[in-house]
Amino acid sequence: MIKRRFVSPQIVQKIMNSILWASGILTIIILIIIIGYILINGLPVINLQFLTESPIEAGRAGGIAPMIVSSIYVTLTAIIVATPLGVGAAIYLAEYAAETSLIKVIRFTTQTLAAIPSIVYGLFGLAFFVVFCGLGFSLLSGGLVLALMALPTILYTAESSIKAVPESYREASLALGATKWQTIYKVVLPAAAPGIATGVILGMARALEEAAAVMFVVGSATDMPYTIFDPGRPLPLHLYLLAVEGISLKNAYGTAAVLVILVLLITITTNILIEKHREKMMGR
Amino acid sequence: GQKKSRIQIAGSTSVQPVAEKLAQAYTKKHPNVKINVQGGGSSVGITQAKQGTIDIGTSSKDLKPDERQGLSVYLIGRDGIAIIVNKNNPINDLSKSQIRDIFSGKIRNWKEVGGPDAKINVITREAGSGTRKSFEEVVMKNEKIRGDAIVQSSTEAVKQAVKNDPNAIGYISLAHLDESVKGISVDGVPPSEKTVADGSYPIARPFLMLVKGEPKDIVKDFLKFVLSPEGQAIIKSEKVVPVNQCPPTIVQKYDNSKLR
Amino acid sequence: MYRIETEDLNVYFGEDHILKDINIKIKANTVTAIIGPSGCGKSTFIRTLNRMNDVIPNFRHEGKVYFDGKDIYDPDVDVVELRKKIGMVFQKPNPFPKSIYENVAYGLRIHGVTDEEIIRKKVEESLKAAALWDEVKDRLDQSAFSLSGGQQQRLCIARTLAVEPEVIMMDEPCSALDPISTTKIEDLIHKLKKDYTIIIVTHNLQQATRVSEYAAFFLNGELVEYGPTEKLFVSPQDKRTEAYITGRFG
Amino acid sequence: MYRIETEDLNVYFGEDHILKDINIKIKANTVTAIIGPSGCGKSTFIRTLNRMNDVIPNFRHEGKVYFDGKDIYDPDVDVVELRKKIGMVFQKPNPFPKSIYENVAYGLRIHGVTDEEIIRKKVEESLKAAALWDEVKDRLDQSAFSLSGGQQQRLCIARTLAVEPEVIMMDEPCSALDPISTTKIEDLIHKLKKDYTIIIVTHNLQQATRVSEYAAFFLNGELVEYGPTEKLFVSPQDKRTEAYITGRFG
Amino acid sequence: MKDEELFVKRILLLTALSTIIILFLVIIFIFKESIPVFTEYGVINFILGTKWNPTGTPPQFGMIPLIVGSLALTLLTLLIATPFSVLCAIFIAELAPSTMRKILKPVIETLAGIPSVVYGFFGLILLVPFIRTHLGGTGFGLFTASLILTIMIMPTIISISHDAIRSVPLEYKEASLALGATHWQTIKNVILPAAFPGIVVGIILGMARAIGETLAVIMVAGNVPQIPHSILDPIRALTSNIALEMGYATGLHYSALFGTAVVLFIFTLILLLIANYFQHKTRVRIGGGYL
Ligand SMILES: Nc1ncnc2c1ncn2[C@@H]1O[C@H](COP(=O)(O)OP(=O)(O)OP(=O)(O)O)[C@@H](O)[C@H]1O
Ligand SMILES: Nc1ncnc2c1ncn2[C@@H]1O[C@H](COP(=O)(O)OP(=O)(O)OP(=O)(O)O)[C@@H](O)[C@H]1O
Ligand SMILES: [Mg+2]
Ligand SMILES: [Mg+2]
Ligand SMILES: O=P([O-])([O-])[O-]
Repeated sequence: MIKRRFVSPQIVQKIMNSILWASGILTIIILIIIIGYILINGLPVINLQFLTESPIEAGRAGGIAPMIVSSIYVTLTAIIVATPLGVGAAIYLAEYAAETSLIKVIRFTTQTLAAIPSIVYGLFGLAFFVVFCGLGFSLLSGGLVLALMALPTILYTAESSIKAVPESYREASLALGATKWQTIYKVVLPAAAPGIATGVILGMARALEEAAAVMFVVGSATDMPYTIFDPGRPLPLHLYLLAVEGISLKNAYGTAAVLVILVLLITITTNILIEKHREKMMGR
Repeated sequence: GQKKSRIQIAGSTSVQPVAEKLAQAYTKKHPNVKINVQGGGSSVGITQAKQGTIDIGTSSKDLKPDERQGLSVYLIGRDGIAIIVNKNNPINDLSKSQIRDIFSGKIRNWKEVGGPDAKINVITREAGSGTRKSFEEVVMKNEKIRGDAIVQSSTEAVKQAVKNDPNAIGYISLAHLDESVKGISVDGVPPSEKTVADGSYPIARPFLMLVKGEPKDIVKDFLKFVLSPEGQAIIKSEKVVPVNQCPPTIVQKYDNSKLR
Repeated sequence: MYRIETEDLNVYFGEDHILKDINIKIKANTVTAIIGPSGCGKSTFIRTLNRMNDVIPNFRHEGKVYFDGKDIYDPDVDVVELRKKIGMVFQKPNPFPKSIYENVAYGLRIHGVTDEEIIRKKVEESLKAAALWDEVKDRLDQSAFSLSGGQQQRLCIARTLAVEPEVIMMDEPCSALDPISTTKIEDLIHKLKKDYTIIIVTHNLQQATRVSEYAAFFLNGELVEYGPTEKLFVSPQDKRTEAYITGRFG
Repeated sequence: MYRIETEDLNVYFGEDHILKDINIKIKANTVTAIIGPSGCGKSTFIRTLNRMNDVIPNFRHEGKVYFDGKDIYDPDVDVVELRKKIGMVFQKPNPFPKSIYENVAYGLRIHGVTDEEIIRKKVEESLKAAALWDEVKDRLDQSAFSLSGGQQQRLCIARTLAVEPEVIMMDEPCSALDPISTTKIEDLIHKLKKDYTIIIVTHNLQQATRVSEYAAFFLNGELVEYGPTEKLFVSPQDKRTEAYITGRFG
Repeated sequence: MKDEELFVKRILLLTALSTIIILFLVIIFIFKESIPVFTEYGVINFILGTKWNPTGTPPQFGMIPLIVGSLALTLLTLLIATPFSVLCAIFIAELAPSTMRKILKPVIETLAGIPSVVYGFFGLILLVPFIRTHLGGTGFGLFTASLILTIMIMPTIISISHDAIRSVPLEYKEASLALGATHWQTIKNVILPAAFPGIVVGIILGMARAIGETLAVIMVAGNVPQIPHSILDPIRALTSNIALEMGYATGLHYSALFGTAVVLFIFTLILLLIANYFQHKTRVRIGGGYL
């Protein structure tokens, strides 16, 4: 075959190789610099006191214990509400629904829910949970808003991991005389568990990082909340207020670092758990 | 003796730090009482107080007559609004009309007011902010703030912007003024608690607490504490002018006297 | 009476006519081999016998399929019961991602057995019947995926045996296995023959002659020839059968 | 000189020793059949010959592989050139998700041909050589996925022919095909023999006897026997070869 | 047994329907609060008005500057983020050594989970002064906000594109390599086209995040409700508008902010429809089978 080009593909290959390496490394460096910057400025602020004390003078001094507790409350509420809904819907979509128009509607609805800006959820939470349902400014209202936001993520991830379970598992189960639900419950869901867990984690991460949606619904009390009916101030909102209201830049860095570390911890532990589970299931 | 009870406070974010300090001091004396202080904004304070979903609403701006209906309104202090420029800006003093012209866009270069030849970057607050409202009422009169002024959502954001930009000008709550920026004199009067208190510094606004109907029990007790010398001392420590230093003509407009 | 009998069975996937007028009669306690080139409908045929094709959205059938004289496509037939009676082993070993023990116990659990002692006994018994017990008895807790392909296939057979079916259908059970595993599974079929009715799909004609008493040759969805294995291989009645068994295609 | 020659070739995937001391010499313009049971290393072997295994992360080899006398694993060998010369057809038809035309044109385009007229001619020529032209000439713009399995496999062959390789390796090209498609591809191999060196992996022993002049029998990663096809099938030297070709396993 | 199966199915259907119920509630409650601005101020005046001045006399509630602001911000962000993200995804999926990939994947996922406020904070402290001194203007504006959003959405796009690229069947890659294509040719001609629908999903999700981001944008965009003339001009996004003024708004202004949410909702809906159409089209174009 005759070559009809001035620059040989091999040369192009070399050039593209360099471009890809360069852009890959550059992107990664930029992203890591940001984390590094936050951690370098924030880590020195973090100590036991910072983590276990309540803020003094709206956060000018003292710690962020109530914010950590608030974050835990709203995130857990969100996950506890969103997971059964999301996984249930995912099972329905993946296992029961033929491609009917209902499914198309649900699919589009899910997409829409995923795309709605968090601030709109915030307004909805204010009008619906806080006022209409009478839940008031509380961590419960915040958690419910976050549940709505986490729902599409959990649903989508769970659905695709359920669909990824090999058909052969289902057939094996059915061929042994299992009913459809037994098959789903005992074979499909365990096999899809790592994927579903990833979805739940992603949903959790989304709930943990959200400030705008809870801004108008949790009240931003700095007191230690005792129940989810109390108002509170999750970490991201605290960070926003600290940074923007200029209460304390130093504590803002500390709060940001705590958030970054929390996200890191969640990602790493879940990765390890999922790997463990996979090992147990697959024997590798 | 007393059984455990709770007061819910919500509203203006400017009042929030002060209210939190007051709450802390109060609960130290009354361990059975728990006070939640939340933000949300002045209008949240107004509407929630009206609905009775919270015990006390806070506001950093005066209420319109219709907003005030059914509410008891207490002045807890007055906060000045400082005009700030970058520390490297040689300007120290502007007249009210110069400030008005700068913010309306008639003056666009620092050299027109005796500064270096540089464009003026105007920084303002969002519509509805108590700070902005007071600033507009006192300084702008009927003029409008130029449409391309940078809008920052909080006092600190304005301060940050001015601190970093040699050509910027903005306005912030006096309580937040520190050495990172320069608070200039207005018509020759420097911004301070003293000048706000004696009325010589012209730009200020009220900090209010609102209660539906008449306050009762611990709510009433708390409000009394706020207006007591002890409470007022806390307010003063936050660089807000306490009520007893405010001109009586202003205090008269509110329901403070009815609390006794 | 025959154990399994089809009457003018036609199968369609949507528009595609996959099986055409299949008439076959299978006696109890015999081994029947299904042979034919790839895509001729072997898998589809056996999957029709335990209504496994029901899970395929556009599957449609005409004609009758009798199991012990009863049409399995009658509305009042309990599919779950049917599949319990007609066990199936797939071409690719498909153990569940569970331990070896749980794989075999699975069928018992879903059918409501809760007594762990009974389950333990049955698991051991099934693994012994599938000639796998000695190789796995010390590692029942390990993942089924830690087994070799041949062991996995025998595990799948054990899993099927555990629910005590009456018929066992195997879809090319040895096609992915090494010679030794293949021999083990063929031995197993010989052993199982006296208790079960066995239908085995295979592309290995020698295997068909080794294990089966009856053979059915499918081509393009048609049952070309069906009869005693020896007769079919030694004196095929149809030209196409002859062409196939002499290796002219496939 | 031999076209392809291996010297003590050993292949490892991580810890697994997949191919053991393979010595083979393949003459130009011959058809060599590689036979052996599943998993014995047939695919791994031919993928070593065009360095396709390079894409597998933990692949490692020892020994030499000569192509026209030059070791293809030498650092200065241009892998891209090598693969152009040694074409490959895979077991499962794997057309690109493009039109029929673009599938065949693909190789030309990546090798710098831009003249659409030349490409059009070459596409036609290759499709004709692969005995597919008549069936697709009116629908060249359609997706390659609209073809049947056999047609897709011939499309893959046409795609390989289009870049004018010197050697064509086929990995069980007919295993998923019906009798008619199989016949077509076998005819094609007969036709291609005079211009190309062909290596074909097959599990169909009859097919091996029909198309090949040389045959190599692999078992467990070893090359058990290698020689003229007729000799290997009629009088195998090794017991294992005999067991395999008489269908005792596999 | 049959009853239980049916029961389970019903319950599952109910959970599936919950998404529809939620969407309805969101729509009803957002629309309900916004009715006054539409009836009293007028739909046309509201949506096509070019001035947003809620405290003026008379107050003006024109959406156009905000719509333009959001649109410009989203487009500019995508313009910067997409090429970098896709290149980075290709790098991680195809070129990075496997140990590097194993480290990078969780790092990128962590970055995707970093609260947007942290990014905004970073932008406020470092990026704004940097832009002012090197590019001029006030530092607050469209470009700065785009950069922050870019950094924010890149992990999302990278992570999803990476998965899409990795899930392209190895067979395609091998087929191309076997024909003597270089690695880059294979990526460009086979892998990217096959991964394209997946990459589009990543871009859509990134875009949704960019449109929806509120606080990070407030911190750096300058928040001027104006139609920008250069990329250094300050702008105000629809989301920012709500968060900025919600705290103070009453009466018609309050309703206008819910109206802003309605516009934002419709805005996202339109983009979603466009994206769906686009994705569907590319799917069909690519081949017989859905990839
Ligand atoms: N789910 C399905 N939908 C549509 N057509 C199908 C489906 N499953 C199989 N077919 C088609 O039915 C025909 C018969 O397939 P079947 O799997 O029964 O063949 P087979 O004889 O088992 O082949 P093999 O030896 O390759 O397993 C084939 O043409 C196949 O393409
Ligand atoms: N990527 C890989 N990593 C590790 N082991 C592999 C890999 N690919 C193949 N193997 C192993 O190498 C051995 C030989 O595989 P190969 O695919 O070459 O067999 P084969 O003879 O082509 O089989 P078949 O007839 O089933 O295609 C098998 O044991 C297989 O499990
Ligand atoms: Mg089959
Ligand atoms: Mg192979
Ligand atoms: O009410 P302000 O936040 O503007 O002081």
